[in-house]
Amino acid sequence: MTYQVKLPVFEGPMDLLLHLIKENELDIYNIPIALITQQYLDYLDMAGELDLELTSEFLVMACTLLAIKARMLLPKPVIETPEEEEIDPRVELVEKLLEYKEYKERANIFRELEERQSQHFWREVDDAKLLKEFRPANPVGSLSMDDLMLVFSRVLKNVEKKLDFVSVSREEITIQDKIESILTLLRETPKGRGISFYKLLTAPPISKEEIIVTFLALLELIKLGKIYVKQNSMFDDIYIFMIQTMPTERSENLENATIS
Amino acid sequence: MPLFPDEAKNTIEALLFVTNEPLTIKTMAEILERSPYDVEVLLKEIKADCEREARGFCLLEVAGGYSFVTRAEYAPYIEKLVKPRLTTLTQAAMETLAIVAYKQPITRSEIDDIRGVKSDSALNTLIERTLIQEIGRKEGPGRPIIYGTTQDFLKHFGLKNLGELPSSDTKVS
Amino acid sequence: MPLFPDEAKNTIEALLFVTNEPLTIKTMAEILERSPYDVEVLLKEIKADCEREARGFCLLEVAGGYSFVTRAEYAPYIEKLVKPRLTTLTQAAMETLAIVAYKQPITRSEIDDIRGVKSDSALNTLIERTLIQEIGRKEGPGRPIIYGTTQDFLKHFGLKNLGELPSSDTKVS
Repeated sequence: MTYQVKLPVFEGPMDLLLHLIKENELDIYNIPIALITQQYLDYLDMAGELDLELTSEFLVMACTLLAIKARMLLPKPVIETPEEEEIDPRVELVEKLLEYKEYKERANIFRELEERQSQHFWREVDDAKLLKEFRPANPVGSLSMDDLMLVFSRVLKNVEKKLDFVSVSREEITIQDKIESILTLLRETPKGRGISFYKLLTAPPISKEEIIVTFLALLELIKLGKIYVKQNSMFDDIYIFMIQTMPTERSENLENATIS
Repeated sequence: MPLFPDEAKNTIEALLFVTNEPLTIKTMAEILERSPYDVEVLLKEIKADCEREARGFCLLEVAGGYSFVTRAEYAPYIEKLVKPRLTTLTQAAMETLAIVAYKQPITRSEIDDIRGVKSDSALNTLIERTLIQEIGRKEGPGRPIIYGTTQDFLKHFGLKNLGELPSSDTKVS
Repeated sequence: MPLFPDEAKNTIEALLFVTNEPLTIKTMAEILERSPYDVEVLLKEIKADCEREARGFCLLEVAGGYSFVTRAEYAPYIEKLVKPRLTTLTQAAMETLAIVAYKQPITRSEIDDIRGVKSDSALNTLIERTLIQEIGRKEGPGRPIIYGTTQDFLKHFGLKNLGELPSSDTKVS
């Protein structure tokens, strides 16, 4: 029997971030981005190990955090005029977190109001009884046969929609799948040639979620030491190369390299 | 822990207020955890209160139980309030009527399945409006009641017979 | 011919008895053929009567009107009689509802943006529970649907009107 690890479930990336800020007793206006990013990624890892389904928004936020972290690590540009203050890369995120926090708190007040109101019961009104007493001259009002047919078509459409909803499940691409497909692509690429980062991310039909998953798969492959990337100059396309681990392949690769 | 008499009386009032169905002494005694005799005494008090204060409603002993009903003298005012509601069909009633019209003969649970919600109250108002009626029972387990439309239904929609129902894929101009 | 004050008061009681939608002062004034001011005075008296006599139900000012509802202290007994109330809203639905309530009119993507996640299923739940509704379309590219809260929303949370929305430091008594 496997033992169960209790991992809190969050409504979304903002909910998770607010939880981490609260747990670490951090100042929301001065978030230590490196620490938060690390803890955030740790949570995603744990969730992944537990097979918790995380929406793609969690991955988008991971990228945002990494981007902010990178911008904070960059050397500060020389400020040309003293009035021109540098904008803290965290500002946008903090503002969004504060706004979300406000609504989360209001949701809690609504929950209390709901609880209080649920103690009061409305009287059940039975129109069938009132109809016995006050019989209208025309029991169908202004309803025509055509209205009735439209209502019926709509009801039938709703039934079909519900059925569709049940049978169609969304296809999720996992990072693991993407890793496999990148490795396959690399294996099919002639030795010594890399694949274009730009092409990998723009090959149609690719969704926002898939771009993010691709990006994270690449990061993972670099971490695992399976690939390396090369860029000739700034803003140039980036090329991805497989790191050959089999000794024979390595020598082959070297040979190719010397020939070319 | 049993309630004090005044609280018990108010609880009975609350129970009678909230439901439209007559409540039996037995039901009320069980909910209040008091004897049926106690409940009967309290009901007499509630009845006396309503008479003395001439409220807008009174306690009526009807078949099998007690029920709050509005006083007859206020019926003209109540009619003014509920008339607009009674002359128009609710969304639920419209949907139910449409389903019965096109799918008859049909059982209550088949209607519920199509609508995805319970249709009891919509069915009852349609029967009360004499637009649908019970037309028999289905063979099989439970022998559920089957419903169909009435002559009044045809009359109010200006149809000679059910064959004149427009087909649901006919374009309406 | 206008009614005597006591009769008018009882008539209002009777009207409040036959509907479960909050009644506006305007509607009651029209039915009774009295001034809105008179109706307001009588409603205050009814409210005082209910409080003083500690009846089973009380007068609640909610969703732009008035309604009789059972008193909170009798809820445990009423729950034994009527079917359990609807399940409470999920955290996602409650957050979405809070955003719609304060930011209405608002589009789906504006809600997604604040929550940082897709809110489709939360929105659908809220529409099914008739707590929010489509109130139109926004001008501009794509003309997205805009959402707002309903009367049922005010009823569900016991609010008189949208001006009464709690601020984030409100304490619920």
